[in-house]
Amino acid sequence: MNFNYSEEQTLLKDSVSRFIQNDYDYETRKKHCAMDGGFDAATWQTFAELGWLCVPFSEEDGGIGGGAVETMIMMEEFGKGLVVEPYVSTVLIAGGLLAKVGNAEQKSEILAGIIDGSRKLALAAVEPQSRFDLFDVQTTATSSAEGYQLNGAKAMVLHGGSADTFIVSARAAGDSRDREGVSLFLVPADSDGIERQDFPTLDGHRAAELTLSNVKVPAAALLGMDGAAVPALESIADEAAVALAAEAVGMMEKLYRETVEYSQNRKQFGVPISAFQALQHRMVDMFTMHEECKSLLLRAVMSHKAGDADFSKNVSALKYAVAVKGQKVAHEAIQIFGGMGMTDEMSVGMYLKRINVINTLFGNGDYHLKRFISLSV
Amino acid sequence: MNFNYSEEQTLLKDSVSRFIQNDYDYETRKKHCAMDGGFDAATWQTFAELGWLCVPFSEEDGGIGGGAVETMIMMEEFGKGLVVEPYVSTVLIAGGLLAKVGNAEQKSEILAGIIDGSRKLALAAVEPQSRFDLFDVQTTATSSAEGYQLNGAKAMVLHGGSADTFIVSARAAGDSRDREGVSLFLVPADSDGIERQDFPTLDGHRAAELTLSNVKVPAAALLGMDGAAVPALESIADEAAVALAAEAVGMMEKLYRETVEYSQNRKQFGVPISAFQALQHRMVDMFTMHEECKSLLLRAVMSHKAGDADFSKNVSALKYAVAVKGQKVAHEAIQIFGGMGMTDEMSVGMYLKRINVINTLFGNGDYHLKRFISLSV
Amino acid sequence: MDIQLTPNDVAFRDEVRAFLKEKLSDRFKRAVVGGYIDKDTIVQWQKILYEKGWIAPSWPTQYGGTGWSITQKFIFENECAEAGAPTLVPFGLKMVGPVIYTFGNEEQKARFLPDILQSNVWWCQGYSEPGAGSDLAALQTRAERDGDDYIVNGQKIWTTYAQHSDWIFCLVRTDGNAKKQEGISFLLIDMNTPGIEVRKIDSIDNQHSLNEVFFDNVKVPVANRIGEENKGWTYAKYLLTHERTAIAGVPQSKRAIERLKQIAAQEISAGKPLIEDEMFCAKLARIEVDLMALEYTELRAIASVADGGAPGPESSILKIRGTEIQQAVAELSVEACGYYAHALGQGVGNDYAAPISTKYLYGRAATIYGGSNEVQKNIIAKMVLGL
Amino acid sequence: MDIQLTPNDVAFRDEVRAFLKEKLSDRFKRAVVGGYIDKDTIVQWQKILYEKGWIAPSWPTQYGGTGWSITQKFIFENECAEAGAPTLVPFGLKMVGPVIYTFGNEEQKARFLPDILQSNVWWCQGYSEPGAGSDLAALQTRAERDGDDYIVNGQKIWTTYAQHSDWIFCLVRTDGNAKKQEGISFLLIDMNTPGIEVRKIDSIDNQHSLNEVFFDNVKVPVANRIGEENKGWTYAKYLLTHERTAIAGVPQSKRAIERLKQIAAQEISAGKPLIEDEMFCAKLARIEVDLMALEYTELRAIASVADGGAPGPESSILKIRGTEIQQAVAELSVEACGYYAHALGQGVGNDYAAPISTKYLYGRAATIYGGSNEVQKNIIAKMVLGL
Repeated sequence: MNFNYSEEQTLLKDSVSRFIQNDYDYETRKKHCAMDGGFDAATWQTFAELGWLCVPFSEEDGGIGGGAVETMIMMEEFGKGLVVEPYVSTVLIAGGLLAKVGNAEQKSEILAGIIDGSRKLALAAVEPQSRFDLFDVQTTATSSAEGYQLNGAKAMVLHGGSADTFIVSARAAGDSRDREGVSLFLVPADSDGIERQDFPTLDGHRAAELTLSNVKVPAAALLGMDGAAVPALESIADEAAVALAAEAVGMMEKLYRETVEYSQNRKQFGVPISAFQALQHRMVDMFTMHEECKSLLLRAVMSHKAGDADFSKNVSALKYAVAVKGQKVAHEAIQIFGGMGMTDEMSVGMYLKRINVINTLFGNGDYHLKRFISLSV
Repeated sequence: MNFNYSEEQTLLKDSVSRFIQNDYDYETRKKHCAMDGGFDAATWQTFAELGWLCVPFSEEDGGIGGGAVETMIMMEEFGKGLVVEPYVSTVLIAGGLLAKVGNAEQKSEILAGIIDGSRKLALAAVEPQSRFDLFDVQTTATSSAEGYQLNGAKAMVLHGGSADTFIVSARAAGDSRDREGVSLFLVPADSDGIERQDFPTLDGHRAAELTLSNVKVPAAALLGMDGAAVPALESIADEAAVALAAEAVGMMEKLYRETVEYSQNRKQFGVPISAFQALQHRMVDMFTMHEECKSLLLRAVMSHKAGDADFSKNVSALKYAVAVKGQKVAHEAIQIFGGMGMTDEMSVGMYLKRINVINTLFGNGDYHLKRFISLSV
Repeated sequence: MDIQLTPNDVAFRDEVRAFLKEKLSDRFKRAVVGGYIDKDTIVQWQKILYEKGWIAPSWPTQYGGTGWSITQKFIFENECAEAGAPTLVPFGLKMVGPVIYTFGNEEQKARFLPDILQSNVWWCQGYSEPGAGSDLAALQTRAERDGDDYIVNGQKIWTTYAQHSDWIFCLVRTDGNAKKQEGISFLLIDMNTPGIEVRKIDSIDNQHSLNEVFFDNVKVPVANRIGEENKGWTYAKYLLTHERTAIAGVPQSKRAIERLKQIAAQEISAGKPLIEDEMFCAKLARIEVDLMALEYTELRAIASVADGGAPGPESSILKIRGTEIQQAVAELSVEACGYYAHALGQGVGNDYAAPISTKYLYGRAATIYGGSNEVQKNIIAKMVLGL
Repeated sequence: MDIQLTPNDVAFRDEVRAFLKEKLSDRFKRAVVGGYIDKDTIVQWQKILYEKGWIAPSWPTQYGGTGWSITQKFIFENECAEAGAPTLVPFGLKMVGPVIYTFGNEEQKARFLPDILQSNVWWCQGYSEPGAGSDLAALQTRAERDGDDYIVNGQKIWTTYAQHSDWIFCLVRTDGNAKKQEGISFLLIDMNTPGIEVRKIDSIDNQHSLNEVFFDNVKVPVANRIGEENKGWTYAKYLLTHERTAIAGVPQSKRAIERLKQIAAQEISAGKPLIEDEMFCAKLARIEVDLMALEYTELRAIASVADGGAPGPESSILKIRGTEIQQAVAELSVEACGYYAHALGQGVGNDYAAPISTKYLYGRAATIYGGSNEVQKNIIAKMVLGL
């Protein structure tokens, strides 16, 4: 029984950590946010060159067969650096989904492009009414002689503005909240009938709203089995939730450490505010909440690795805890930073905003608490 | 707009407060608990002589027409003194119910006895399965030529062991969770077919379990309208809930004040523990929780006085807040008292136990939070 | 014990309501709901109140006050907030105005008060400095005497609306050798004086309300000093302890909860309106219960002042609980809005989400400014509990 | 990274399980569920473990230990707790025993250790005093040298099981002039010595576990002193920092949650089983999530020790969160039992309610003893966060 990283994992951690330390300070990050598409294309190429874009893919698919541990390692560091490049949306979610349900042709066509950094994909699965239920799909897929025709609206497509291809969930059969009847389609972003509105989110990332009007795709665009997409979507959602939680855990660590450091330098009433016992105990609580979320993260990662039946339950425990404790840690950090915590000069407020966004992605605290309860019966 | 007591109210408060101060210390209270019936009959007579037992009754019924304000005043002081005499069960609940729905004959027969201290009544409305739903009645009332015959089990009859008469809720018609069909009956405690088991509760009070096997009462024993008892029961439950909350608010005041005082005297590491900022802030939180519950108490009392439609909603807000904050204040008091808080030598643990009992009487925190939600729609 | 309004107060309340019904047009209400309000709109509303003679209820009548009882002032503030009127900018009307009429000389009163009442001149507050936050008396900005002027050098921070302001009232150090609270003077400074620079602070809500103000050899006539030299701390303290009825923000929180309920009725979660979700309702109800308590705590404080007494110990919790409740409502509102709470695009999602987020983020400051909640707890521990 | 047990550890776990299946009879399990266990029952269970050779896994093998790895010790404790075995009384086996074999002389080892292992002699702990709780070193009980004896005078408090004990290990002041932590010695005292009086402390759970112990000119042979005079603080500190794997109480809390779920399935609320009530389930789930975190935090600590390192910073939160979770489970259990949680009558209501209440009330002490949670936070602030 050990929680040590392997040699390769340690190298990976050091590599990402060093990059964040040396090349990704908060000012750099701000510049990336302001660039076309909301991230730095050159940095993305660096990620490709450093081999980070291939980590989660099997060797067969051109990757190194990394698992949940490797993803956790990278995401924690990305969290500390507030990385805005579309790693989660393109590599983990879209790439992960392709690897899971794509056929050989689809994989060979696209995964290589993701891995070498030349292609960006985005999953368009959320709809305005669906909130956290990925089976709640009103976009329709009508099959025809030439393939399919898609109609509907998609919401909060992460980094949808810079994607060249969407993976669109659409309903081939059934009512809008049926678990059966949903299919996935690979849709070029420049297809006729797609309108996209690209917009920034408060955390400096980007998302897009899509409307699809009679968008035509060939039969070969079908990804996975017709009408059976929900399990794959929910499976990738669980994996993405763990990755995002890892990002949040990285931020929580940074937040409690930076708060401790700030409190030791900030003087009021002639002493560093770290001397005040009430603040000390609250910083201990921040530390504790980080350790708890870190433990739940390891638990979820280990159960994924072991293929345990209770993986989803562990994911919900983790995502719920991060929602509550992550936000609490960030709130406390701002309070202890005082006025400085309210400024964009410090990154502490940006951590809060990113944690809040993460809390809405793939289910907020209440959603996961309810799912935890239903999985406990 | 003022929250000042009238001259009479101030006299009442001073009278109860002085009695608690001079004649009802914690050791005396312990002795009362150990007496027959779990309270002191002589003290009860003193209550009668001081005119306290007649306070809530109308002048017509032999009382002084006191209202929710007077009850609050007395109950807060009783709370501070941890009074075990059956004021709530006999005067407020049974007496209140009689005054509300009794006919002239029933009132004249019994209320005078309550007021002069010679009679004790207890409401037998709870059943093992009913929890907080007073309409959930399985005890049956079968009418016959001579009157009624009662069968069933009653739970947690407050001070049932010392009562000479029970007010029993029984179902004349309908299913066990129907709101219609429940009637009230005046039943002498020594009736054939009543078995009672008297037992102490953790807070030093007493309660009894009753079983009724073919208990016969005359037609004149019917209290209020046949089959229509639920509104009266729920109305008295709301009033009792406010009275018990007032008792809890009195205890919360005592708890925060005694904790402050103890912390100033208890030395550790060479200083009074009141010097530790983390404890100071927690005692401020205790003070704050008391003030909040006090405000909600005043709100409920004022809305009762005004006959507002939102009285029940105010009661639920109060009872919920007392459940959560009352217990929290008591837990914090024990923590700050340290080992001494764990002993029966200090009254702090008894306050916790009494607050916990109050939290189950007439609906716990969750029950009232749900009722608050349903009344908010 | 009686919380019924007297017939006079009822008549007064009805008068206020009728006034608001007539004058508080939808334009003002929409601006309030939309989040930050532009200066013009606020000024227009303040001028309407000025014309009615209701702009400064707390001021003594000889300076333009209304002569209302505390209950009437409370009714007025409550009705305005419940009706959704813009909040008055406090720096002139509630801060420097009272200092001027209490400690200023006749010339200062004549010169400054009318423009404050008429909203002709905007003020901002120069108290906080980078090294002096909760520990306000640690301020370093110094003013050195040079004939009939002071030469002011230093820096102020967190200066709300400095970018809109014509004047700033400042605490400055006039005696560097005196003890912390001594040696401080209270100066009124024209923002157009050479040597003043206002720099925007980028804040987490992406709005512009906070600034830094730099003073580089700024010449301020001694005639602009309030009261005596080195006595500024006394005047500032007066301000901090000055009757502040609306500190708890009860009607604002009530409105925010109403808004949240409307949003939760529109938002769909798990296929049904969010407002039908018990877990959500429980969170909302907990906040409502706290707000109901706060409302009565405030009434108790008002009543005890109306009765001629000082506010009781219960009043000390108004700021702490008021700001905590504001934050809790804002957090839950953000949660209710789902994804779109975090979207910055024009026309993306529902139009109610963006102001909700801005309010939530800016609202994090509520527990920091005006004496942080930690400092408030220290004060209660000492002054109320005697610890 | 790997949390799978090795085949050896799996085999070991199975051996423990088989042993428990055979020896842990229903009588023991019922006693554990019922609340306080009588001395006889505990002794019987401890003797079964002794006969198996498993009574003192942490002791060095030459004194009767098992030679297990930390993982094995963890597995053993976990399996015992999950199976519902009685908790061992720690005063002999986990407290004074290790002090004796580490700092005692050969004669002391030979005289005391076998009886501890065989549960022939019961020990209690004489540390706390009325004026020395969290500030243990402030103790006042003094021992004055008189030839080959010490004469002990003073008072100890919170002495668990003193009424059952044959011996007490005490910290006493042997040099009143030295600094607080110096001048303290570690004495073993026969409870039958004249001058010792044990007085029951009535505690809030209505059970008898706590006592005061008074020493009135109690004669204690110098031969009963552990180690050097005035070095007692060192030995006591060793005890406090001695490896304590089960401090988080994870399996106990797991069992308490299972019990709570059974109760909630039986209790009827609003006409249906309480376990179907979402508000109740949400409270329960929040605790379960915290416990899942705690379980992994403990595994991380164990793994880092097993790996040859020291426990990481995460281990510092085990006591705080462990006790908080225990209390939270107990509070919710009391709530689940409804009225009957508070009934003291024999045969009144369900039989599960009374032990639940006792556990809840006695459990309030968990955050007070063993270094109060406030002291733990001070330690983390200083030692882990460097504040």
